[in-house]
Amino acid sequence: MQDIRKALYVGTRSDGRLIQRPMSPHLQIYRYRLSMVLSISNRLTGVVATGGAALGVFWLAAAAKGPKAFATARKVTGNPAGQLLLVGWLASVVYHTVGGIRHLIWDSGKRYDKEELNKDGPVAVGVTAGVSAVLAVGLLGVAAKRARALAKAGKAS
Amino acid sequence: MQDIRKALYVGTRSDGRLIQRPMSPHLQIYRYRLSMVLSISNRLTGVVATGGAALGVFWLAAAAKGPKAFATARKVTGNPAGQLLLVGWLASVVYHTVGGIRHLIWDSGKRYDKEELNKDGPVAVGVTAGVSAVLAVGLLGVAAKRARALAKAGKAS
Amino acid sequence: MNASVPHIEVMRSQLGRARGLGAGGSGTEHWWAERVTAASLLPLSTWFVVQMFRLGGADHADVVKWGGKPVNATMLTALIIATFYHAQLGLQVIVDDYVHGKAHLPTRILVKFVTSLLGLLGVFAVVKLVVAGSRRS
Amino acid sequence: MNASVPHIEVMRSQLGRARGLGAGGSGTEHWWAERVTAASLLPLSTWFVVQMFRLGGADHADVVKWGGKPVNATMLTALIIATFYHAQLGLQVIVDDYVHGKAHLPTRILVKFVTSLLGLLGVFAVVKLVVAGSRRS
Repeated sequence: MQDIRKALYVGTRSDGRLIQRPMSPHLQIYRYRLSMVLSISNRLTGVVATGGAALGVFWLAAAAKGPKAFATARKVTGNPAGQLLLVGWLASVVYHTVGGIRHLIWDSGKRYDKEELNKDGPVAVGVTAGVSAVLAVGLLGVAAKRARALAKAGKAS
Repeated sequence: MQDIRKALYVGTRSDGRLIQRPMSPHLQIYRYRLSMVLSISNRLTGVVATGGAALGVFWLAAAAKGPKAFATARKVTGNPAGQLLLVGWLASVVYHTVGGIRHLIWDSGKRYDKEELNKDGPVAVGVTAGVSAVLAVGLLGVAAKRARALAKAGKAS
Repeated sequence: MNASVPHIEVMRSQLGRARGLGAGGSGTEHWWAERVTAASLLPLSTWFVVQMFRLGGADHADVVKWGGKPVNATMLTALIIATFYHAQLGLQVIVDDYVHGKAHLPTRILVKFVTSLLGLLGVFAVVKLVVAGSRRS
Repeated sequence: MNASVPHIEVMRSQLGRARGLGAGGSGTEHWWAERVTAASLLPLSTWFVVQMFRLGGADHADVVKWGGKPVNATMLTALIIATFYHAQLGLQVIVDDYVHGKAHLPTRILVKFVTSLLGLLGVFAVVKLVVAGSRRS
């Protein structure tokens, strides 16, 4: 054993004899598949969604702190760069939710055959794109409308 | 094995041999016993008590929300149908408490012989009925008296 | 191993045997938690019934004043937590007994979810009463 | 038992082997917690998106009023706890997969520390909104 990490690959057969467990080939060996991208995307969107949740908590904390802190938060959520961030968060949450639902379905033992996986992948992408777009347009529209109304009424903080 | 569910009844004897575990006869086979009714009633009253606790939480939340929400809650607790519900909750809690105390006694290894069980059952029913009746009459009486006094003082919300 | 030496051929680890739990390692917790919450609920619900004698028919101001007192808030919170924890454990057993097959797992999670939310709502209501009560006094 | 008959001499129960847990009894908790929090987050985040439609672009007074209601505070708290618990579990797996050697343990602790702090901050923000909301009403 030349590499210490190989110790982690030692297992026991059912008769108790020590064996070397098989090791997966390296990532670069595989042919490109959509499911690969979707799988790693599920992790990435999970990380992004966590970042977004952190921002959400800061937003809540700003509201709790007082009108001045909340005005600062509103400057972030109201400006285009901030809204791009919010849309990115939203899309990540939607993707991670769709991916999560697929995982729950797989856990129940369904839709886990090769053909089903390959058929569902593009559907998941489509659903994510559609739901994200509708929600993003709707939420930004509602927010912009309300913010304008508040500004007109002169009570925007 | 003709019924797949029978697989769940396969056990191992301490010498390792597979055996068919004994199966209880179906409910309809048994002769009617008071203890049967009391046992299932303990579960039923537990469920009812949970529902009542949920109502209690809503009552608290209404009080926390403000006078208007509390006035709505008072309309529910003040009207005959609502009071019937409250009495049902009270009786369920009393029954479940009496049943629970019996369970705790059984857990300590006492009063679990056949005769003792059969003797204690009617006592439990009697105690439940008595305590429930006294508490229900007392609570409704106190509540009605106070509500009337408040209404007279003109400060009923 | 010598075949003539008598030994017990039981499929159970020695550690599991010593602990009396079996292999799963968590067989008695549910049972114990149900009993401990039940025992806690005896004084707590007695207290609540007594309070209801003091509070039946009361108006909003009285209830807020009552809920705002630290001792009452403490007892209420303990009552709420014990109640919904006990309810969760009890309902879980009922679900285990009567809901079979595919519906079992979602129902169990739903029971846990709903009882947790109800408990949380109760705790928040108490917190709000404490705040509102301290504003008035 | 005949010594010539081949048999397995492993100190492990068949149940433990089938479950893949060994004697410790805690191999599946992480997996389960991840699933249960995921399932809980489905209704909770749907609720949050709906709330954002009601609240997008709102000013400070509206947000405080919204957060001060017991039901909203309850749902928010449940959402925050479920989110950061789920995030903690998910990030932990990512750290386990990609961070090796000496950096592994500190990174794992850091993930747990930061997600816990964020969740706590969220809960405190909700509590403060409840307090502020009841002061105004």
